[in-house]
Amino acid sequence: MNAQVPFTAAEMMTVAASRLLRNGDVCFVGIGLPSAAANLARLTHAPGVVLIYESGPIGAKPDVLPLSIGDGSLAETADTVVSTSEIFRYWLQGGRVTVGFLGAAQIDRFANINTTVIGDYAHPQVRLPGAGGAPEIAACAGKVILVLRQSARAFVERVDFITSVGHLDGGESRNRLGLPGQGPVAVVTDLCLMVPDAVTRELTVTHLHPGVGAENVRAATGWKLRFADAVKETPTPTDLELDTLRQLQRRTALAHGRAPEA
Amino acid sequence: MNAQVPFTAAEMMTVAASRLLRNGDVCFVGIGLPSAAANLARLTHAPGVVLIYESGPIGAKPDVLPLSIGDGSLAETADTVVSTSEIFRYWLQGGRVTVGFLGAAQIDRFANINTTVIGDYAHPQVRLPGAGGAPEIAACAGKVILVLRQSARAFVERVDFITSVGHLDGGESRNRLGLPGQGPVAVVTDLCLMVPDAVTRELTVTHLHPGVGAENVRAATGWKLRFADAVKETPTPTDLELDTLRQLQRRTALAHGRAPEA
Amino acid sequence: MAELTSLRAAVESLVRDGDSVAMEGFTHLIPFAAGHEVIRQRRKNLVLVRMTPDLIYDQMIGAGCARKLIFSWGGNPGVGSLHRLRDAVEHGWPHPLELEEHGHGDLSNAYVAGASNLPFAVSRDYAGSDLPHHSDAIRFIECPFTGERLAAVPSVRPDVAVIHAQKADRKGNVLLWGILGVQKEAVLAARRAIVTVEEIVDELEAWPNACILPHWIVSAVCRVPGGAHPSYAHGYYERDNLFYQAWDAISRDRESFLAWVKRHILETDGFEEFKRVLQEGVAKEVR
Amino acid sequence: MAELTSLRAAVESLVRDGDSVAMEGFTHLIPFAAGHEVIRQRRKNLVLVRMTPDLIYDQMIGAGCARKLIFSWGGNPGVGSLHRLRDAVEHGWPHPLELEEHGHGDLSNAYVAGASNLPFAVSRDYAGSDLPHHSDAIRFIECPFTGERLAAVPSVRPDVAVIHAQKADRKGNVLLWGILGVQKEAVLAARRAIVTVEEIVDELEAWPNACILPHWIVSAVCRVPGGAHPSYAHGYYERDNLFYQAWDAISRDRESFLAWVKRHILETDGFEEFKRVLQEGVAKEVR
Repeated sequence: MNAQVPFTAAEMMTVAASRLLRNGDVCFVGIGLPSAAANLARLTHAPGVVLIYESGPIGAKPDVLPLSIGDGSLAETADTVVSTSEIFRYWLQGGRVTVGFLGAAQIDRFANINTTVIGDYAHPQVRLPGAGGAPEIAACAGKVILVLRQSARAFVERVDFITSVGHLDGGESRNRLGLPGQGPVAVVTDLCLMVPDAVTRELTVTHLHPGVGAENVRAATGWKLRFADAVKETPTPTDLELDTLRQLQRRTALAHGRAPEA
Repeated sequence: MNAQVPFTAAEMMTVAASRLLRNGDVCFVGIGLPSAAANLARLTHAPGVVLIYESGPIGAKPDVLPLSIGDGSLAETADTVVSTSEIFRYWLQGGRVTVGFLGAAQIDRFANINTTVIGDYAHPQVRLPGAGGAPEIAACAGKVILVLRQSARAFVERVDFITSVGHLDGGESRNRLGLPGQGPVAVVTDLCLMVPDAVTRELTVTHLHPGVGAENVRAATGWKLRFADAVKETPTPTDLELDTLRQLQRRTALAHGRAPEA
Repeated sequence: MAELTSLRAAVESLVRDGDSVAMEGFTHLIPFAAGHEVIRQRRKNLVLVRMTPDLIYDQMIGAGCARKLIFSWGGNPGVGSLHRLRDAVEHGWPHPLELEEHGHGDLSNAYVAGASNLPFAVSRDYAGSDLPHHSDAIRFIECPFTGERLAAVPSVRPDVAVIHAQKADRKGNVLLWGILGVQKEAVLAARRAIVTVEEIVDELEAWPNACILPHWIVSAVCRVPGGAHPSYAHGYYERDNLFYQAWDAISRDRESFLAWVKRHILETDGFEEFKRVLQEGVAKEVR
Repeated sequence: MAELTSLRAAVESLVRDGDSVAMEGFTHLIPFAAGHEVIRQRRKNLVLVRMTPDLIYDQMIGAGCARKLIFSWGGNPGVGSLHRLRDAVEHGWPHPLELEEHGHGDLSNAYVAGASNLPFAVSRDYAGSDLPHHSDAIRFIECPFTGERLAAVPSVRPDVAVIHAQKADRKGNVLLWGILGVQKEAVLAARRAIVTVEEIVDELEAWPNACILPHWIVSAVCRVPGGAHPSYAHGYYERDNLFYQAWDAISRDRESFLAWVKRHILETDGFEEFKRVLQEGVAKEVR
């Protein structure tokens, strides 16, 4: 049953992202929004989803959202904890991860990701935190789902720096790189859901979240955005989704003294 | 105090080999004779020697000699047990092993080791067990000590097959290979102790075991063997050495239903 | 996803003629019951991979299951030769056996590379050794930073890995401890994996950072108590050193080997009956 | 051989100006006390290596200890930027900081290669990424068997590794558990290693296959209870998330940062006094 109560755009984003995970997925989880969405999926329709965090926990089932990628709650609830080098070599590069769930500071029309610098690399306007595990996730996870807030600053024609490759220059260009993973299959924002076009690999809006118009999305995008022929409305969050998400965030706020992002 | 009781040539060999280990050594131990000698050292003059077995135990302190390289007694008495791949990569190749203690089926005048085939590789007269960990030990251990029974069949002019390199063709030839370890520094047999000549790297007898004459050693060697200018007699086993070795072998026979080699 | 099933069913569906099969266990936890089942189901043309072939592959080679062996040390530990392996190599009986041989470090690295989805592994081995001269599976490369010459080996990516472990839970999560060998790497390097276990429990009760294989990387989990005999299972039973010694005589000639395989494996319907027949034989000897 | 000593003595003798230093710990067990001691002893021109620089390197960079940073993710986890790191990169304060950056998988691989005494590591990273265009530390090689193009990274071989762990015994054998990060690899890759621990015990009472660093690969073991604060030590204390948040304001401008470093590190004689001063500050705020 869909929710009668109001929900925020951030909640819609997290719920929409969580729906993209399947029960059998093995998900390599980035911190923040991806972690909230992945845990929401685990607590609702995908109880069997396996969550892997880059710090080493495999099969983490945290009761509250971690504030950092190596929180104790991840280790305590995991099936096992291995070294960080093993996580990257055996589990991610080894081809055991079906979905990589990532955030980004900047993405472009081919879903390339920038988390390195705004401006010139040698003389950056803003020095961002850097790659983290994203280049390896982008290369090796079976597929990649991106989740981030939409704005014209974040959604740019061409990223200043490709930290982690998406569909590169579109078309067959990613395939030619010979990477094991198929790359981004969806970008979920607080406004809409986009997927790469089957041929050009350009991001294309397929779903608008309830109450969002195409013009809102265009205004929050730094390129001339494509829309699918028949754009649908994202189903509103169900009571179960919304309740579960809010309880998760309440528990998290209680445990950490504050709510994490999303 | 040296032993008044009679001792066997095998006992002399094991005792002589054990004396080459120092208290601070980290020893990568082959099964059989090397394991007996290394554990004798640990139980006598070198209580702090660290024994590493290729199956994964680090700091093994077995009360009885293992029959195989992965006996439970090794795991139970070790400081920790790691995977076999870790043993070879982090501990041996990583440069943490000061001494590799090896046996051999055949060795030659430059202490190259054959454990692969007697005869031609494609059509062997005898198919031997193969390399095991010896090529890596020969390459990467700080130094190598060989212990094996002496016979003209085992000590040949040139091995049929170099499984694990010693001093190759002598002189600077091993150095030119760029291997991390310095290679064999001693060969201990039931007759004598040999070390490579400082310049030619040819094996040279420096000590004859008590009661052994140069002619005995020559007869048990397949090449014209060199002797040091002043060949010494190996000190006979002390009471402590002999008692400790015999008790170790008694305990081993009791535990395994039979005594292992040496 | 791990299916909890019988060993017979697991081998029937997961081990196919012509497969490359890695049955691992370094002295400890050798999956003998599974090896017997492969013989019992008369699999052929297998490429057998294993660091230390041991009795398990001596039996499979003698029984005619293998066309190729990738290995690093093939002996009867603490006893002597593997006579069936030698007979296959030296005399082509029951048929010729192709060998690809490595050192332990090198082959364990090849499993690590396989588990890491890399095509090759790098090591400081083999300079000065004759092994590279007789193998296309050892080559040399240059470090792109220092120019150093290093050995390379192709990764091992078996069709099936088979291991024995101490425990699984009802979902099929597997826990092993003690001497771990390269079992985890073998499972992760393989397309399919069979795990036989001593027992299936409600809760693994594992300690921190324990060696656990999650159920979703394992194809089948089969309860086979004693399934590592005559090797051992840490915490369950000891190595049967006497059997290792007895194997020397059993395997030394073709007739006694064939008689043993017939009576103990081909004419038994599974590992339980194997254990009973073995026990009867021991009782007879004692009498 | 591990010497049981004070942290002050360990840093005095083992960390030298110009050294490459890897202080590791992935969220968990970050060796903050040791980082403070390096600042207190005013080490200069260090090459700092760390996957996730975190507050510990923000403090050391702001305090002027570093000339270069090798890293893969430099943020305040769950909070935002590392302001001192950004100020060094964007404005050269207190002096310019050279960056060598990687992805996590790549840099963890570089530690593995270092621990394995290999000059480089191989991975399937970076095709399509701009990172290789701005770094001489990422190159591409060909597999000698398949011809595939793979990324290579030079190994990390620090002069000193510094980690925090839960326990050591009196010989200096170290036990750690929970999230292990790359600490073991960092210690094995380094020439020297300092380990601070929560407690020193008679017996480690470790479980099978536990992560243990034998005393003979460690240079110094120092008992520093709480030495990972504000990160956490599994089984001992929780992460101080409030401090991570508070750091954002403290570090945002140079003056407040310098005042904090002066009061908490330079004017304290060790980690015990640091903790006391920190506690007083917290008490004052609450009042």
